Amino acid sequence: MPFIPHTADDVRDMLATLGAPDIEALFEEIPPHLRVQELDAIGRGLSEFEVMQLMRARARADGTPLCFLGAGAYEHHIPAAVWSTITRGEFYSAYTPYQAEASQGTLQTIYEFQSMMASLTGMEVSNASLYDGASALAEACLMAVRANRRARGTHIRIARSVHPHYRQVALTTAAGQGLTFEELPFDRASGRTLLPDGAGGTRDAGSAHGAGDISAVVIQQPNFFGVLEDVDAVTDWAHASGALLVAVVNPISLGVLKPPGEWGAAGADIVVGEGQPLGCPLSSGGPYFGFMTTRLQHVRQMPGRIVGRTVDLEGRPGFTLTLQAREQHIRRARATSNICTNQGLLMMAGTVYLALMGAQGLERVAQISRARTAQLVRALTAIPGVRRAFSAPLFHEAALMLDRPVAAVLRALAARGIVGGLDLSTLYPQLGAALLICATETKTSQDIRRYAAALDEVLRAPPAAGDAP
Amino acid sequence: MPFIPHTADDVRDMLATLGAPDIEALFEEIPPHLRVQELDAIGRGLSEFEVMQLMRARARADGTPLCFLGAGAYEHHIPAAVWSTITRGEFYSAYTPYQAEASQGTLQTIYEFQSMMASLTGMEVSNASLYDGASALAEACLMAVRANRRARGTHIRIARSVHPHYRQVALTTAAGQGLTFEELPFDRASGRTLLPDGAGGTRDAGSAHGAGDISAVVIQQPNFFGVLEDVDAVTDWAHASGALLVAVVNPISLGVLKPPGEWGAAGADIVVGEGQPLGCPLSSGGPYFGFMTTRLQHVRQMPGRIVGRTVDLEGRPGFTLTLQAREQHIRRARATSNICTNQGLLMMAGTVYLALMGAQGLERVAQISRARTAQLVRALTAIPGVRRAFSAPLFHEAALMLDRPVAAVLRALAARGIVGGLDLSTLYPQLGAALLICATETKTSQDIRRYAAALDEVLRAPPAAGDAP
Amino acid sequence: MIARAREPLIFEHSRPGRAARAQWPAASAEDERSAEHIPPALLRRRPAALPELSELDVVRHYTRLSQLNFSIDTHFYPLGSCTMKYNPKACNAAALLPEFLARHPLSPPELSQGFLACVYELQEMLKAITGMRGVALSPLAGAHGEFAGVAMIRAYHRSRGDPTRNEILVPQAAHGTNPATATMCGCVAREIPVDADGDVDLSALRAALGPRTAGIMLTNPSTLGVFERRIEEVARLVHAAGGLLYYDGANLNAILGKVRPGDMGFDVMHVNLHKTFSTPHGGGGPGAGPVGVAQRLLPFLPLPIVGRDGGPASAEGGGESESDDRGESDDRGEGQSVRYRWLDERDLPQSIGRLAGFGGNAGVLLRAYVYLRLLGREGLQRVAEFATLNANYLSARLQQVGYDAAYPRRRASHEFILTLRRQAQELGVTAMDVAKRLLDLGFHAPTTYFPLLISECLLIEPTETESKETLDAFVTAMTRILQEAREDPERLQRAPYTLPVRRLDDVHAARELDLAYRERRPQESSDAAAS
Amino acid sequence: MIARAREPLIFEHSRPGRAARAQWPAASAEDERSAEHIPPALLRRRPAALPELSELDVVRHYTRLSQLNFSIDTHFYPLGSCTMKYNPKACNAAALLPEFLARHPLSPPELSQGFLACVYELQEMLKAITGMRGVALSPLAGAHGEFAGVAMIRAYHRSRGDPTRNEILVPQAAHGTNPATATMCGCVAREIPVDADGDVDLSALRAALGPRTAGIMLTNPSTLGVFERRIEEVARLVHAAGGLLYYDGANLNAILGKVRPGDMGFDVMHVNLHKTFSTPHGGGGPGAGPVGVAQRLLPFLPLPIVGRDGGPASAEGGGESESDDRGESDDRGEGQSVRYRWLDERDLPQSIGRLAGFGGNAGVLLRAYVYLRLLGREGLQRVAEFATLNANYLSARLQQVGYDAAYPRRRASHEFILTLRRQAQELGVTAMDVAKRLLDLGFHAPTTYFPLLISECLLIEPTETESKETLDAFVTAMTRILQEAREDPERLQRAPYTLPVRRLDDVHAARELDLAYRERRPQESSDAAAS
Ligand SMILES: Cc1ncc(COP(=O)(O)O)c(C=O)c1O
Ligand SMILES: Cc1ncc(COP(=O)(O)O)c(C=O)c1O
Repeated sequence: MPFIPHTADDVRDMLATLGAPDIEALFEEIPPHLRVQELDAIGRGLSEFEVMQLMRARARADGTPLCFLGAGAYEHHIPAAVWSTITRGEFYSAYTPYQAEASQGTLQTIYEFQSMMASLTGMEVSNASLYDGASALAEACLMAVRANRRARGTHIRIARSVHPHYRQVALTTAAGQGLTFEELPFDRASGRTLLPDGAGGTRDAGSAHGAGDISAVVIQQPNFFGVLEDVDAVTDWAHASGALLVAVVNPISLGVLKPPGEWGAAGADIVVGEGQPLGCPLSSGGPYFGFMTTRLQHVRQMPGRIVGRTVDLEGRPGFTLTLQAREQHIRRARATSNICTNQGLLMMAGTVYLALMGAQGLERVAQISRARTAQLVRALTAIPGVRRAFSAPLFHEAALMLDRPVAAVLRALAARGIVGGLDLSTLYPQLGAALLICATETKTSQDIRRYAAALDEVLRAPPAAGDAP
Repeated sequence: MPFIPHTADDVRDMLATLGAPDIEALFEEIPPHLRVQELDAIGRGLSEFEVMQLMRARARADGTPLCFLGAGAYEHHIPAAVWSTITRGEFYSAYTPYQAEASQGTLQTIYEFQSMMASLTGMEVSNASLYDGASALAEACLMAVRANRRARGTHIRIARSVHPHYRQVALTTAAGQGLTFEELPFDRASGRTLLPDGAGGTRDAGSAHGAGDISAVVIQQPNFFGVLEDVDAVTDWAHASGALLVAVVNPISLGVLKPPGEWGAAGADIVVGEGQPLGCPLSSGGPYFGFMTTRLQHVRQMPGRIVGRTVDLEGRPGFTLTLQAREQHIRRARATSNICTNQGLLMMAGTVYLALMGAQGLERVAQISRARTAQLVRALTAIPGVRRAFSAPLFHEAALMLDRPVAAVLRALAARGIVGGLDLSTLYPQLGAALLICATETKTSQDIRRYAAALDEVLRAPPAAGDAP
Repeated sequence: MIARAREPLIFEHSRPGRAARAQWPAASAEDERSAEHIPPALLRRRPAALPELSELDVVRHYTRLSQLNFSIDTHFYPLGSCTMKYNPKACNAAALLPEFLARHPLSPPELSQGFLACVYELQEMLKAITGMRGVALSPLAGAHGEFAGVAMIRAYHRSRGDPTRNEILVPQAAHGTNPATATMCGCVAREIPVDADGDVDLSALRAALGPRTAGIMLTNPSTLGVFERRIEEVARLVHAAGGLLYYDGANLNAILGKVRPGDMGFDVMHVNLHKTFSTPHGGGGPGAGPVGVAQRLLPFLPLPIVGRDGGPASAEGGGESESDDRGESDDRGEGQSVRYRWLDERDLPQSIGRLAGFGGNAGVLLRAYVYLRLLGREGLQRVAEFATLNANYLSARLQQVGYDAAYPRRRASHEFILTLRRQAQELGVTAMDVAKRLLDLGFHAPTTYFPLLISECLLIEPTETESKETLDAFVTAMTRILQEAREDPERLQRAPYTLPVRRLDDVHAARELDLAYRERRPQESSDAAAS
Repeated sequence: MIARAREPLIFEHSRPGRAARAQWPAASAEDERSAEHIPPALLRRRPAALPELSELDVVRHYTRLSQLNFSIDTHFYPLGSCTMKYNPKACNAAALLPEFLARHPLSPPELSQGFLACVYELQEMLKAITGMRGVALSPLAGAHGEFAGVAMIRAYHRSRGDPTRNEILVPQAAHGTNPATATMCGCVAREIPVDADGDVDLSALRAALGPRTAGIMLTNPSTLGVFERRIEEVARLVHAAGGLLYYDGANLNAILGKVRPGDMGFDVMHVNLHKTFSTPHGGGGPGAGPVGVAQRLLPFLPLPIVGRDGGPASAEGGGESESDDRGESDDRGEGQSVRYRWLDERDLPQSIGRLAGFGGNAGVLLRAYVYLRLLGREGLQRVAEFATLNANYLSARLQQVGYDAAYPRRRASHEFILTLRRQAQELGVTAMDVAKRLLDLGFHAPTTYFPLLISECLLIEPTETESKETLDAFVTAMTRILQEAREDPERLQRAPYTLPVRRLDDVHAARELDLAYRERRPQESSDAAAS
């Protein structure tokens, strides 16, 4: 029997020990009429070879197109040493490190991860991962409301230039607890977030909430359009409003950009983001990992596992899960979150990635990704009918305006083996025929030329009827 | 510096310890005029990403055609657990287990391998691998001459139906020591080896060597054409001639076929073969592993590493390299062979493969491979102009006769993404337009239909001028 | 087997100026020129304090660290409620195929049909296994699925103009994620006691039900390791009170192909794919917590879901034709046409919304898909059968050697509870002491102190993939421990002895918070950490 | 770090009827019908005594076994002459790309251009590095390359009508494969002494040379860890006597990009790709031992070789244009036309012939190719520089703490020799004792008792990939051992203490031969094994 080691003798002996006539007898407490009648939707079991044939064919069907899509998931080079290390059975097939003495490998790795993320974001403490960037933001909103004792309400101001999926997830997640969200618009010319008039404390025009009502302000750097926000101003405005500042950041960008801990006069209060760019493959959407760092003063409001260094019976250092009184398995209904299983293995990938790259390697990845995006923008905007959507400095994404609906253009590019970017009109209808593109260090100048040539070809064809943007 | 950990400080401190002004000073004993002047043929160092891009492109260029080629290298399903286990760093990045106490993992695995191979081949002892099947045969010939005290000469009779490359390697390898080879022809109708008239002891017609001169007889089962030899008769004839019987076998076939240890009245004396079918990918020709088993009485003539079980200081069992007095590092010029590095990792793949399959799994692989080959032969010989070359029962390869030169047919198949088999005319010109094909359990009925359809299409085209076989 | 030596922190291996330079991207001349100017105020001033290491340093460090762990690939790991079974390597191999790994989550459907076909068929198979009418795969772990489920329950009541129902009942023994989920969804968790045999106390249930009842969260078999026998009665009562039933799928391994939550009366549930359907747990994840719903909750499923255009939506799944089963019909790149696509807001306007950045933990979904195809119908049932056989056998043997089962009159499900209450009182030896001593003897410990309801408990789940010899060896170790408890209790109290560290001080960890490495650590006290 | 527990034999885990059934191929109905009849006399009667196991059994067993090993990924491994350096993981990743793994060795050239391009360029790069005119990649390890080399020397003499030259000179300190190769090729090995500083004794060499001299086998730097300073004089003498010079490439790591065997006067050589060019040693292989030859031996190269049609044969290699360096020009499937093909008998009629079943250990060749592309020209030279720096530094430090170098007046090359002669005499502590004690302290031992010439020797090769801290830690351990040798020699003599086994009895192993598992082992004596 596949994956079951029992021999006929074993079964006989075991049943004899139990005094049971057969295995079915062990299910006797289940009301018989509830027993499953048929399972026709499940086919016969396949051999490993058959399954691998099937899966190889399915994978091949999708191929490996040339991809200029970012929008929250980024293709970076992953050192071969990352996955060859973390897929070792002792990491891969271990559970959450509840038995600390038998899990020092995982625990020490988490401690190292926490240390790296704290430093990278300029904060003091990190947890051991959350599900992904989007859910990390949702948790940050809930945490901010708990942590901000000064604010009267449960109101969050969130920049519209934050990843739309992240905003949706925050909404879905925080709705039950009555959090309300209001968006900060962006400037149509620069692509940067606009602060309310009179930013600094007074009730702003058009908002139902005054300064003291706001628990948190959420800003993303670089924002969803790849544009660099004026994070210092936003942070100072948030703090002046009595709000905590929640920063959503791309960890690769922190090789170059100012860490949230240093934003404005006082720095961000909670930092979250998607860890995927750190050593995790695009992998069709997951598993990735969310990260969260904060100031020590808020650590008891933080969701997720946290590892601490401690001592053993003999006084020698060791690592263990700590501050568990925040967690569901101890605090139950009063836990900071219901999160239990998180993204341990991916967090490890991030740790090994950061260890291999170092600060300097990370800076290079960031700089070259920026350079390639600039080259891409230049190559594409040289094509008639293509121009930049926003004027502010970019990181490694850019929004472009096309002279016709983006969806058809993307289909034509897909037929040429190119994933050409994201059709922004589905998420920001007001932008019109806008296309979000991305290049990282994995896109060579030849790749960029290939894209430009294909787009040129596609746009030379006259727009289809009704295709005017 | 890639792969070099030295910081500038390290270098300075180390040079200070040495009292050397710079690293170049350490090379001062090399005559200056011998120093390398230029290395233009070596380009600049690439980043890991660049190398992987290059290699992925190269790999993609070759694709994954549908392969019906065997001829000594066979595509079998390799359980995912094989390579995920043996590529663990502790196996992968260890040296030959000279320090036994620090190498028990490798040593015990070898001992298990030896045990499995001895049982599979019906012999008593096995070594820890040789380079490949061909070189294993060469070593077996040399060993037979050493071991056969009864024979007067250094003469080997080798069936022409033994893999031609193996025969060539045996010749290249044994020529220096003055071994001579004479071929045993095969029957043009059945494909089986013909024994000399009067087989049984008298000098046979056409041979310069009498019975007592022959050190060894070499036979391959199944032979190069996939045909099953009458191994009992050959073994008995060899022994009657005072020769040792060297068996070349496909280990997968031993799931079904009689082990060489039981051939004839007394069994084979030395068994060798290519271990690749046991868990090693085709891998463009290597690394594979050769195996060799023999009777205990010949163990001191065996080349290669051998592991024995022994006891430690406290009397507990452990494993160590043994009978090293046969080997070059001890016996030097009088060693049984010059072999040192062998194919350890692949031997491990074979061990894990056999452990996963068990005797029953191996039998199934063998039977289904046979069945698929029979289906393939049926499908192809249904095409006009295609017929079987030999009448004797087959294992999982078959020789077919085409109505035109094979080379052009194979090129046409390659253009259709099919590796159609081996052009036998290059190795056996006397056979004419013969094609060697193979199917294993990895070839489904749909694969077989696809090949048949393609061949049908190719053969429908009239033969090119001068294409008559 | 586990390494004994300790390994310095990665930061302690670091040296200024060292680097794994082959990993740095190579800049072209064009790169130097091209990047846009960044306002200086936005730039990082000091590099992050990441370690500086060679590639060998990194590989050796994490390889050595790995050796400090227990794991399924090296140890029996009978961690109750966690289903630590063997995960076939083929599941990993298939999920790690380069094309799946390289696929961007927002790739156009034209370039995604192979992937989406797997995901769609997984949805269909999970429906069949759970008896649910709809499945959404995006929740990223069990608790995330719970959140989706309770959010759907709330949305359902709200959609019926019944928004005040905000009480979620949970049995006393429920996993912590259940009450925590209730809170996260803005509900109030209310605990229901269980009776002496581990079944829900029906009179207490009746008393708790009312117009505020949103629903009840149950797992069956429960975390007490027994099957809730009156599940139909529970369902009747809850439904009669206007509540819905949530099934916590963490224990699905026990009933695969034997009984279905949908048939028991549950309205909504999650499945812990990473437990039952074979994703190695990775030292803390990843997981996947798909949710399944009965008819009335279909409109509320979270986004996105894979839909199929053309053909009856639920007519297939795993039950394809023989040739598809063999992977052959797909083999030749058939069907470049778009059949599968992600459904979104426009398709499901009443959805509770999005729970994750993209479509779910695809790598885990693919593993589950492969695992299901490997098992097939019979294999599925065998999982439940042998998981149950192993648990009952191990329970019986441990009782024979002197341990007390918490529910000796009940059949065990796939797991069972021992209570060390007696030993704690008589010998001063706790469940934790037994757990730590087991580590010395080469076994991962069972779950300790959960469910809290049972004092000094060990929750033991052997899973179907462990052999009788392994179970017998575990019994031998437990027998030895019992003897040590009688003869030398201190030996247990100070265990473990043979691991890389001795017993760790959790109190010290929480008091003297040391959560991140700093080269020169300033004195920190726990006061600073109190918020 | 290493596991301490022991692991039963795989056969002891076996149970009749157990199986990893998902690995068995599924038979179709057609299969049952199709196979041809096999004559019963050819069939196996009893199944082989292979173990019967679940997949978990197998994974757990070999995972646990692996943990009993020292390895580069876990330990410093200064095994002299073996170049145990870090092998970049990218080399493995590239060599394991699915298309390379799936490629049949006899695939038609139309479907092999990507692979053949790598192999061809590797040939060209090795020519540049060695200063040789032709390279053949098929030998499967160093000793296999030696065989090819000496066979070519013999073929050369024979082709000149000088067939009686059959003496191969080897320095006393030569690796065992050198004399063994001579014998295998039907030659006679003759040892030449070295002088007090490790150089070949020129007068002895002169005396040995004569009309029977086929050639001399040398490695330079030699196995004594020093550079043969009068190599040009050696070459002049041997050539004058009509002999050829063979270079044993095992020590190439020491001189990469610094000096080339071809320029020193060698006529033929092998390269241990698995040592110098980054294939993990796999617990005993695989390797690859390409041979390089000077002009006059070109016709004799073993088969097959990759040739290129069109374009000057040696004009490229690694030195391509920038765009090819970036992997871009290949990226778009350019060049489906056949440029590269295997050369065979028809191209090289004077070849010594074939040495392996196919074209060589392709996986190792690909790793070497990738490694060379990663290093590039400067990286290559750095290998030699830092390997040499590390060896000299470690040698100096160990001499400072009280060890004796065998050649204290010489610069070390990439390795050096300590002799424990003094300690053996004064304290009764041998090189083997030091080696075993090092294992306890977490270091793999250096090579012991090779070269045999130096009594009680340790041959230490740190390699360029180890850091100064690691070398310093090794010095600390060696210092401690020296102290123990003085204070408690028995402690060393009975080491190791902390490994899975204590010191093993090699004599017992050879006397009571136990070479294969049998369920009931009959009494066997060593007599039975004597042939
Ligand atoms: C009974 C039970 N419910 C829910 C969960 C939560 O699942 P997850 O850890 O995937 O969030 C668990 C897992 O620990 C569990 O055991
Ligand atoms: C000096 C020397 N020559 C030759 C060899 C033989 O190389 P291989 O083991 O690859 O056959 C070795 C390897 O041990 C060696 O160290």
